[in-house]
This record gives sequence, C-alpha cells and structure tokens, in this order.
Amino acid sequence: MISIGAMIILAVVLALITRVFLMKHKLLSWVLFSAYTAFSVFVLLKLYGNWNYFETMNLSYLVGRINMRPGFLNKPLGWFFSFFVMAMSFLNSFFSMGFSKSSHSRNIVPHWLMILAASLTVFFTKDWLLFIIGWETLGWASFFIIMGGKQKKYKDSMSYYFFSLVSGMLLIAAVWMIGIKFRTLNIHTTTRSMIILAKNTPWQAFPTLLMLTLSFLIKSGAYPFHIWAPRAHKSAPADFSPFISGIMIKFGIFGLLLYVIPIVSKGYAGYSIFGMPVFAWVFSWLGIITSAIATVLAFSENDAKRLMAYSSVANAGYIITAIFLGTALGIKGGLLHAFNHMIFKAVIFMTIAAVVYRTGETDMNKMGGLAYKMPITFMTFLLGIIAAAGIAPMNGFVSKWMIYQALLGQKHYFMTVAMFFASTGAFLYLYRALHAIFLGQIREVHEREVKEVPFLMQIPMWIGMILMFGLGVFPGYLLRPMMPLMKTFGSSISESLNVVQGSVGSLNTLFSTVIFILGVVIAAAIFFLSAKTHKTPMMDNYTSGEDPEEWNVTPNKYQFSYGFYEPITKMFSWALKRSVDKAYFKASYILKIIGREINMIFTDHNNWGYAALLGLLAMIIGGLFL
Amino acid sequence: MNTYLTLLIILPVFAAFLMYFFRKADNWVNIAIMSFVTLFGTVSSLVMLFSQGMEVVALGGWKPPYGIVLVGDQLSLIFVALIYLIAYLIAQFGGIERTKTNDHKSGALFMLLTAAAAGMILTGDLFNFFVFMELAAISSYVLIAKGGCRSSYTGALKYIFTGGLASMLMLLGIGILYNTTGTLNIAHLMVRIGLVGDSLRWLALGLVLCGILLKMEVFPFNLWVPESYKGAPAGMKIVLGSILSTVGGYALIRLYPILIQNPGLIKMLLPLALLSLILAELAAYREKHINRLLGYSSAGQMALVMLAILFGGRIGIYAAIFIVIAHAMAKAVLFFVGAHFKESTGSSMWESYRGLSKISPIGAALFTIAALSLTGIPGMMGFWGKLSMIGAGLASAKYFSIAIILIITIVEGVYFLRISGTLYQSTESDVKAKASYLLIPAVILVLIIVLVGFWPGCISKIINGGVSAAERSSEYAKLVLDYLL
Amino acid sequence: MVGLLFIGLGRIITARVQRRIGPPFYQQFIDVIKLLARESIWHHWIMTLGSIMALGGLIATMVHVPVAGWLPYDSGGPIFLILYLATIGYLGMAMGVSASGNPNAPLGIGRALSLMLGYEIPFAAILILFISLTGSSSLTEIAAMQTGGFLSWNIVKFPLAFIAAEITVQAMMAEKPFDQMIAPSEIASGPLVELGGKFLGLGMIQMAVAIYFETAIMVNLFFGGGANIFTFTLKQFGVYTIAILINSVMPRYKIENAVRYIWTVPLALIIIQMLIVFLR
Amino acid sequence: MFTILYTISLVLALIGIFGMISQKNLIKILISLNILETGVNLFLVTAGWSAEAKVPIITGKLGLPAAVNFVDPLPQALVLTSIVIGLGITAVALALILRYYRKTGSLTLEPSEFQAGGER
Repeated sequence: MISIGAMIILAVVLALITRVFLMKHKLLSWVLFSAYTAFSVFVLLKLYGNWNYFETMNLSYLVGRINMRPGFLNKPLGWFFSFFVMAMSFLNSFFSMGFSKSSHSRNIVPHWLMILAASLTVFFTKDWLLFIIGWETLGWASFFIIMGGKQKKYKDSMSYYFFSLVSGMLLIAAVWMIGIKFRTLNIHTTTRSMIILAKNTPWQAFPTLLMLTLSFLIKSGAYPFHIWAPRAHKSAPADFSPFISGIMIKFGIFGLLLYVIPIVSKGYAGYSIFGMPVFAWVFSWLGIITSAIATVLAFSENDAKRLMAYSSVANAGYIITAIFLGTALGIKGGLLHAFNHMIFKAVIFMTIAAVVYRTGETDMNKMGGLAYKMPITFMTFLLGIIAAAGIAPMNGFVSKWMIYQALLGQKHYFMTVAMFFASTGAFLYLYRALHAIFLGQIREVHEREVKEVPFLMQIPMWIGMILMFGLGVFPGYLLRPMMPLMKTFGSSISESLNVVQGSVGSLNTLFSTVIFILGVVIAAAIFFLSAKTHKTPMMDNYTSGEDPEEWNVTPNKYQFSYGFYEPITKMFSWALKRSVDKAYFKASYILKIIGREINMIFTDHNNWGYAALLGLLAMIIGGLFL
Repeated sequence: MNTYLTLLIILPVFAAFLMYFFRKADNWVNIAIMSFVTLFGTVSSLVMLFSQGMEVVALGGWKPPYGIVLVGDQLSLIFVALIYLIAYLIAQFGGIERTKTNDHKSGALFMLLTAAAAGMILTGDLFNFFVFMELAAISSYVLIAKGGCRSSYTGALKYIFTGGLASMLMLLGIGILYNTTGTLNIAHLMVRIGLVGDSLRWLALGLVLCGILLKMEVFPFNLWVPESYKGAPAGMKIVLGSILSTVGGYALIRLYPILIQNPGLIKMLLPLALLSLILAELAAYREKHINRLLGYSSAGQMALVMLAILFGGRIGIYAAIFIVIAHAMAKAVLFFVGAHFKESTGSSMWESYRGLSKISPIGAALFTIAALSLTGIPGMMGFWGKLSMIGAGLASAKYFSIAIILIITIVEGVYFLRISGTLYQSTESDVKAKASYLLIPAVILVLIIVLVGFWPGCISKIINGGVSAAERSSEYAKLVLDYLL
Repeated sequence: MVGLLFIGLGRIITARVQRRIGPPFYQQFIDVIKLLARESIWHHWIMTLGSIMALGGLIATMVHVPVAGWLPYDSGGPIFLILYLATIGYLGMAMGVSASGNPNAPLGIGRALSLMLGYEIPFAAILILFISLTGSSSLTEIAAMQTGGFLSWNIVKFPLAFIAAEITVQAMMAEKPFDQMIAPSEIASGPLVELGGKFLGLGMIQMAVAIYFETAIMVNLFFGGGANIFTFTLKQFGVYTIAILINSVMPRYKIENAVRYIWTVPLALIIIQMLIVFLR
Repeated sequence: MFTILYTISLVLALIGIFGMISQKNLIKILISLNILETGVNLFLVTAGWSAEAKVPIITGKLGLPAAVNFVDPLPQALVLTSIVIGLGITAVALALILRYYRKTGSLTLEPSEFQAGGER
C-alpha cells in the first residue's frame, strides 16, 4: 500500500516536472494529471474503511517549544473530501484534455497538481502545522491558475489571493493560540482539549474558535467575504471554475467540520439562544444571510460564471447554516449538500466551459438558443440546474430537504423562511441562465458556427448526469458510505438506499421519482396520442406569415435577456447600492492614499525627518518618567 | 583556529590594499581576489560554526575587559557565514565590479565593507563595534554615490547625515556607559550594567540603540532608505539589503541581554517597531520603483526582526535569527533578479516588467519564490520565521502587535504577488534577456530557501545554538571573561 | 378532470359577476379535446420536452396531495416534496415556452418567477406554523389534526393565517390581482403566447391540475381535509370560488408592487398569527 | 568643574543637533554635524578626566605603583579614533556635496520627482 505522504510528494514532483519540462506539451501534461488523479482515486478507495491508519514522516520540526513529527491520519472526514477532490479532478481532466487546444494557459497543470498535493495535506494531516502549509499553498497556487497570464484577470485573482492570505493569517494566529494553550499541535488531541476548555471556560476558547471560524468562512465565501467568489470564478480558466466552485469553496466547510463544529456542538457552554450556543446561532444566521444576499446579487448578474459563483456562495451558505446547527441531521444534511453541490456545480460549470469553448463568451446577453446546437450540453445543464435549485428528482433536493428538516427540527422557523427565499431565488436566477444561454432565439453567428463539444468533453457531462440523477433517486449510495463519517458526529443511523429520515417527516426518493416518471409517461401519452405536429421555423410566427426580413425582425432582436428580473432588482436596489464590494474598494483606495502620503515622508528631503528623530529621543527620555 | 577568526577581518582589508596594486590589471583579477577572500571567509566560518566551539581572541594579547576581543560563538558565526556567503555571491557573480562603475576602487571599498561587517559581528567590544560601524558606513556612502545618478548622491548624503547623527548619539551613549560602568566589553557590560542608575542606564542604552536602529533601517532612521536603494549600484543594493541590515539585526540580538535589563525601554521600542513596520510596508504598497520598493520592504522586515526580539523569549530570538537569514537571502535574490530585469528592459519600474516570464522564466520563478519567502508563505524559508514570530508574540500576550503584523503581512503579500503577477502576464515585447549570469547566485540562494522551507530541521539546530548563545547572557559573559583571565 | 370542471364553473361565476351568462360548465372539456385534436405547429423538441415535463411534474405533485386523507401510496403528503415537485412542473413549462423563441413568453415567465419568489415566503411561513404545531411535515397529519367538526378547522383557529394563505394562493393560481404572468393585454398571454393546438391543450390541463392540487393543499391545511371525496371536492370548490370571486373584481398589480404587497400584508398577518400562537 | 565641562559638551551637542534639524544648506548641516561631534568628543574626554590626576604617561623616572591617580587614558584613545572617523566622514561628505552640486547646481536636497522614470 502506498502511503499518503508519498502521494503528496508524487504530486509535487509531477508539478515540478510538468512546470519545467512539459510546458510545451499540454496534452501530455493533462494525461499525466489524469493518470495521477486516477491513481489517487484508486489508492483512496483502498484506504476506505482503514480508519485510523496513520503514518509519520521522518522529519522533526521544532516550532517554538513544540517538537513534532508531522504525519498523516486517515479519518472519514478527510477521506471523503479528498476522495471527492480526486474524483472531480479526474473527471475534469477529460474535460480539460479536450479543452486545452485553444489559447489556454500552460500553467494550469503544475499548479493544479500543487493544489492537489496541498489538499491531500490539509485533509489527512495529523497536526496543524501541515494544515497551515497546505492551506496557504492553496492560495498562491490558485492565484496563478486564476490569473492564467492574463492582464485583465489579474485584479480578480489578486482579490482571491488577498482573501486567501487573510484566511491564512487568521489560521496561523488561531493555531498558535491552540499551540500555546495545549503545548501540542495535534489536531485530534487539541480538539478533545478544546472541548473540555470550551465546557469549563468558554471565554478562553472563544477567540480561538472565532478566528478559526472566520478563517474557514473566508475560504467558503461567506457573507462579508464573498466578493472573491464571483471574481475568481469569472477570471479562472473555464475548466478550472468547476474545481473552484466544487472543491475550493468546500475547504472552509471541511475546516469547520474538522474543528469548530465538534467543539461548538459538543462542548461549548457559553450563552445559548433558542437552545443553541450563541456562537453557532450567529454563524447559522450568517450562512442564511450569505445565501440570501448571494441570491439577490445573482438576480441582476449578466455573466454566466459570476451568476453561478453567486449560486455557489448561496449553497455554501446553506451548508454553513446546516452544519452550525450542530445536530446530527444538520451535519448530515450539510455534508450531503456539500458533496451534492460538488457534483452538480462542477457539472454546471463544465457546461458553461463547454459553451465558452464554442462561443468564447460568458456574457449571457450575448448568447441564446444554444440548446438547439448543443443538446447534450443543454441536457446536462438542465439536470444541473434542477439539482442546483433543489427540485425533486435530483440529488440537490435530498440534501436541501434534509437541511429543511434539520432547521425545523431545531425550530428555527425564521431561518427556514429565509432559506425558502434563497431557494426560490435560486430557481429564478438559474432559470434565467437556462433561458439566456440555451433557450430563446439563437444568434445568427452561433447558428452558423456552434456545434456540440467533442466526445472527450462529453464524458464528464454524461457521468455527471448519471450521478446527479442516480444520487437523487438513491441517496443511500452516498449516505451509506458516509455512515462511518456520521458516526464521528454522533449519529449511528443505518441508512437505507432510498428513504431519508428527517426530523418532521421522511422522504422516499425512489417512490417520488417513480411517481414523477409515471406522470411524465401519462403526459407523454396524452401528447403523443393526440394530433400530429408540424414543425415551422421560429421566426415564422411573429409576422403572421409575412417575411420576417421585410419587417426587420431578426433573431438577435427577438431574444429577451437584458434586464430579465428588473422589477425584482429594482426592489432590492437599496441593498445592492450599499454593497460590500464598494467598502472594499474604498478601503483599498484609502490604503493607497495613505501609502502615497507615507512615500512623501521618505521622498521629501526637508529635515523634519530629523525632527522625528528628536521626537524619538524625547520619547526615550520621556519614557524614563513613565 | 584562533587565527581564522582574525583572518575573517584582516583578509578582506588586506585584499582591499592588494587591489590597489592590480589597478591596471584586468577585471577578473579583482574578481578572483574578492571571490577567493569571501569564499575563504564563508568556508572557514562555516567550519568553525559546525565545530561547535566558542572562540575568543584577545587582540594584541590584552586581556578582556581591558583589551579588544573577538568572539566567535554560535550566534556570531551564523551571521558571519551568512554575510560572507552573500558577499561571495556578490563578488563572484556580478555585483560591485561588473556594473557600470568598472574600477578597482569599488572592489576595494567592498572588501573594506565586508571586513567592517564581519568586524561588527565578531567584535566583543562596544567601541570597536562603533569603529567598524563607521568604517562600514564610510565605504557604503562612497559605494552608494558610485551609482552616479542624482538619487545616488541624494541617498548618500541623506545616509551620511542620518548616519552621522545616529553614530554620534551612539558614541555619546558609549561615553556614558564607559563613564558609569568603566568598561566597554559587551560581556563585561552585561555583568556590570546593573550598576548604573535607572535613568542614566535608560539614556545610555537609548543612545546606543540609535546606531543599531540606523543599521536596521528602523523609522525614523530610515529616511535615507528609498533614495539610497534606488541610487546605489546593483551590488551595493544587495550589500545594503542583505549585509548591513543583517548586521543591525545581529547587534540587536547580541545586545538583547543588556537591553532586557530595562523593561521600560522594550516597552518604548515596541510601538516604534510597529510604526516602522506599518510605514515601511504601506509605503512599499504604493511604490512603483522596484528598488525603492525592495528598500521599503527591507525596512519592514527589519522592523519584524526587531519585533520578534522584543517579544522575547527563546522562540522570539529564534524567530528573529530565522527572519534575518531568510530576509538576507531572499532580498539578495530579489536584487539579483531585479538587476537582471533592469538590464533586460532598461527600466526599474516594476509595471514595465509585464510579461517578463516569457523572456526570463527562471528569473520570474526566482523572483516569485523569494517574494513568497519574504511574505512568509509555507514551503519557503520565511514561513518558519514568521510562524515562530507569531508564536512568540502570542506567547508573550502581545495581541495588538500580532494583529498588526498579520495585517501588514497581508499587505506585503499583496504587493509582492502583484509584481509576480505582472511578470506572468502575457504581452508581446521584443525584449531580450541580458545579464543572465546574475541569476546564478539567485538560483543558489533560492535552492537554500526552498530546502530550508521544506526541511527547517537542517538549520534549526544551528539556529538553536545561536539562540542559546544569545539568551544565556551570563554564560556568555562568563565564557568571554573567563576565557583568558 | 376536476380541475377542468372547476375552471368551467369558474368561468360561469366570473360571467355572472360580470353580468354575463357565460359558457356551459363543460366548455373547458370541449376546449381541451378540441385543442388536442388539432394539428399544431412546434419549433423544437425542447418545447415538447418542456410540455411533457411540466404536465408530468404537476401530475406527480397531484398524486402526493392527500385527497380526503386518501393517497395512492403511503407517503403522507410530504409538503416539501410537493412544493419542489411542483417546481419541476413550472420549470418544464418555462423551458418549453422559452424554447418557443417568443420574447413575450420568457417575459411572462420572468414575472411568474418573481411572483413565485413573493408568494413562497408567506406560504412557507404558513406551512412552518402548521409543521410546528403538528410536529410533522405531512399534509395528512395536518389535516388529521383538524378532525372533529367545524370549530377545530384551522380556518377558525387561525383566521389571520387563513387570510394570508388566501392571498398567497391567489398569487399561486395567478388570479387577479396577481395575474401579471398572463396579462393578455400587455404581453399577449405571456407563456401561452406561442402555444397552439395540443401544446395549448396540455397547458390547459396543466393549469387545471395546478388549480386542483393548490386548492387541495388549502383544504388540507385549513378546512380539515374531508370525510370523503365529495365533501373534499366541495371544499376545494369553495376555495376556488373565493379565488374566482376576488379575481373577477380586481385590477392587476405591477409586478414589484405585487411582490411588495405579498411581503407586507400576508407576511405581517402570518407573523402576527405566529406570535399569537407561540406566545399563548 | 565637571559640571561645567559636561554642560558645555552637551550644549555643543544640542547645538549641533539643532543645526542639523533647522538648516537646509548641505554645508551648514555638515558643520552642525561637526559641532555635534566636537561636543560628543569633549564629553568623552571629560569622562576620563579627574581632578589633580597625573598625565597617563609612564616614564622611567616615575616608576610608581598603580595606586597613583592617573587620568584614564582610554577615553583619549577613543576620542582620537573618533576624531579621525569624524574627519573621514567630513571629507567624504564634502566630496559628495561637491558632486551633488555639480550634478544639480543646488546645495539643498530637493525632493526628487515622485514618479521619476527609468533612471537608476
């Protein structure tokens, strides 16, 4: 059996090789990438069930007074996340192989491999030190992928890197607080110690927990920090966006589940509100607020990738809410939603990448009617948004349903209502994307040029469709392997394949799907048994048989896309006006002004610098009398 | 072994005079002399470092505390090895001699500067420290002015006046110390400093600090920094950034046992270091000229070192040494690569380096790695320094300072990666890579940076030795004084 | 079938209110059969897919709503499933009409969805009220809670909630004052604009099914279900009549005003109701 | 006597510092630096001086034990060094000022243009 450490080193070595030697051979490096991810999936599958498998590196680090030997530990939580990372990357590699023909950055493979190495480190590490190392490596590696050598994308990638740094700094500070308090950096023992500490003196545990939570929330794009998400998604290479949305946003969730949630749900003895620690309650609300705000922002978004990025932020919001509930059901729902979201959002972004591949556009106002030319992509996208909106037969529904159940079980009625808002809003903007990209009138340019993407790129789409539908009908196929994972959160319900238990009801997904299919069959029967149809071109109907050309009616003019939800956007204009983005821009601007003023201190050759020196002297002497 | 310690100072001085006789000879002779001397220094100091002993040489046979001693313990030898390594790289691969000022004078001055820097580190006598400091200062004034442009003179003059003022204040402090304790030997001072009355001790140490803070480029002693870094010739930039500031850091670490006897002084220095950090990094955030930016960054890093020392404790000193080493290496890399870029594009504005990664991929990669190391990103050497430093701050419950440091680190990361990002943007340009030999030393240093980044264990033992040497002041004093008594 | 009957009867009521005689009650059946028998034009297979998906989704939804406590399968009328299964019907409809390429259609859909955003929230609040009272998200149990005569019906117990729900259902059925999505005079019947022949026929069936299960939900929530299928249907018709009556005398809101209205009055009512319930 | 000497030296030093801060002309700043230096040197010499002490020169005739009251010779050595250093600095500074004057035609440090372009 190959060890986890060896896999990480292998990824780093491969990254170096591809970066140094294979810059000119994109396809070959993608094949290597694909092989590596396939191999990792294989290794991880062998590791399943072998919990508490651990290995220690032959390096000893001295950090402060803490002498440690870093190592890796196979826990269900880390296993699941890394499995999904590897599996999604594997699927994505097919897509990228087809994608990478065009003017595509050559930097992606090596940095992506670095990200994989870093994520394995983060998911399997035994101690906080390696966690930090992995965590920060993620930041710069994705910075270079997102920028991809494009000048105009550089600001967006910078905003990602900025937030990544903030997160890393908070993490370091928090980890040191832990290290100083417990004299060890082992994650699992400090969790236990922290639970005890939180039970006895919650105020001592509070700052550490707060910093950690903030650090993780930044990575998952929660409310005041969400602004990196749309920018990073927009600027990232089209085939990397699935990874950002599917995986990168989940790192924060992983962190929360790893450390914060066990402590808050088990031991925190601070003030509580509605039977829940205030700490968890606040962050639950933050999750819901995140989803509501992201939803509102998505209404008026015209860029397909930015829109989907807001959708990802909204989904991260649900997950945060669910896991902070702290109940077994909430955590299960949150986790399931996290995994489901990985699948469907990755698939959605792949279809968008397919569209980009053919049209080179992400602005939805410049598209329309592509479904007629790219049916497979359209079907994938359709199933994707059905899942993303949490509509019944798809996998998104099951996890959303569980989150509702968890919320109701804890009697958080207002949160439930807010989640309804976000969920319905999701349907709104997702339909908008569906319409603006795939339906309506097709542009004349696209009519001529666009066709379905090559088969290699269709493979992950097909698999994605099967997964979304399959897990929607039989969520048990995901829930059953998750049982050891849920056991760590104190739930030992054995799952059945197609029945999900909630707090105020249960859900038989198989039954509802069968009913749905029956309904469709009835409808189809009515449709096909009735009279024949007669196909006409779209433009014929408007002008009552006249020649559209004479009426100056063109498909381009007859696509309704711009200002789709204007009424709703208008309703929320008060909120959009005071956006967080502006606050950040303002802060950055102020920082620059201050920087210039300070520059003036150094460049100005007037002698008041010496006066400052005298001031220093005065201070030293004045210090005497303090 | 004793002679080696003396040779570390004597040999460069000798080389400087030797160069005069080869003034008509080809350039390579000078380079050969300098490289030989500095390589010898590097190797011998490393050998002494690993032989684990502590060397004390009483010059002229005068016993301490009356005579001047040279002390080569774990702490000072690390630093000597470091500055000699960097001096070697400068001498061998395109520093002083290969720039426009193509004469033996720069070489001689550079050798003097190296000798002075080594002397500052090795000496065990406060006044001797002052003398070496002035020696280093005078050579660096001239070397900066060798840049030959307007800002060279501006920078040099500003440096002279600030430096003159600071060193005179330091001399005043030394005078007071001698007057009250009757000794100038650092080891002896450690023992005797308690004898001085509170207020006078305060004043004297504050004045002595002025000189060290000048070398460490701490506000308000760093007003000369941007202009000097901008105006100095390529090699001198590295000397300023990597050697002189390193020496300043060393001096502060060495004097820490004396300073700590004035807890109030540390309290006063903390806000100063924070202010310096904030000012330097924010100024760098806005700066467009790469060398000035790196100068500001040096000032910021040295403020970090000072903070780490002020946090105190074993781990604080450990962090300080680590940051000094990481900074010296990374800054040398940045200046080497910066000089390479400057030669290639003819401009020093980093915004004009767009797309340089196509022309000089290695240069861009080296720049990025060094920048990440300075920011304290894992996988690079700087990370361990920053990590230990934050631990030190939290251990001594200086939460406010830690918050500032973390925020400033973010600013630092942003402006460094901004430059790296600019390098990796794609543009069409017909620039050709020139002076690629400047990348050789950078590669060597980056290899060290990455090696230590992934395996800090390889040097943490040595640094821990240095920490022990710095921390156990009484032992140090006893050793130095007993050595010959 | 029942839904079509309702629509037919509803047309009579509307006519009577407006002092017309109106069509016979079986007119709607005639319409549908006629439309299904006609040859119709179509533009793309997605239209077909959308129509079938819409009807299929709505039929599936209908099956889950208990009628007088009776269900074809023991699912208990899971209310979340009902809401989200209905959505797939709407999505199918929206997709089908979008594929027709007429800009009026997505315009109408956009309005419909905006309105949906409006009414889902008070409706969710109402559901939550009942779920919190019964501790179950099953419609059957909510209905079962109300057995025992007129006074135990929720309409009597929670009148404010009922008023709120009535307004909400009005929006759900797209009756005036919430018929922005159809708005015949502005956007030429919105989603239906491009549909002809059997597509329109399917559309009418969809509408009928939607009305059927929406009224059924209301009956289950507020009128205590029904002892048997006849009383249940009668109650449904009662609910529909109220809606039709309001419809026939109301003008139309602007869409943002409609959403704003729904978010103020019914939501306020339901919150007051919740406070009354929880503070008692 | 001590007090007077100390006072004078410190006053000189302060005058020097004041000059450095207040003056803009490079030559004047240099002169102020020299005044400061003189003050500091005087301070150092004073530190070694003691009343009614002998000159610290050991001659053959005066073969006395150490108990005799000598003036401390070390500060004088220090001051010698310091004077030499001061001289060096002054010389270098003057040369630089001259160069600066030739380059810019000015004897004050003007702020360099903030966005100065490609010059090194």
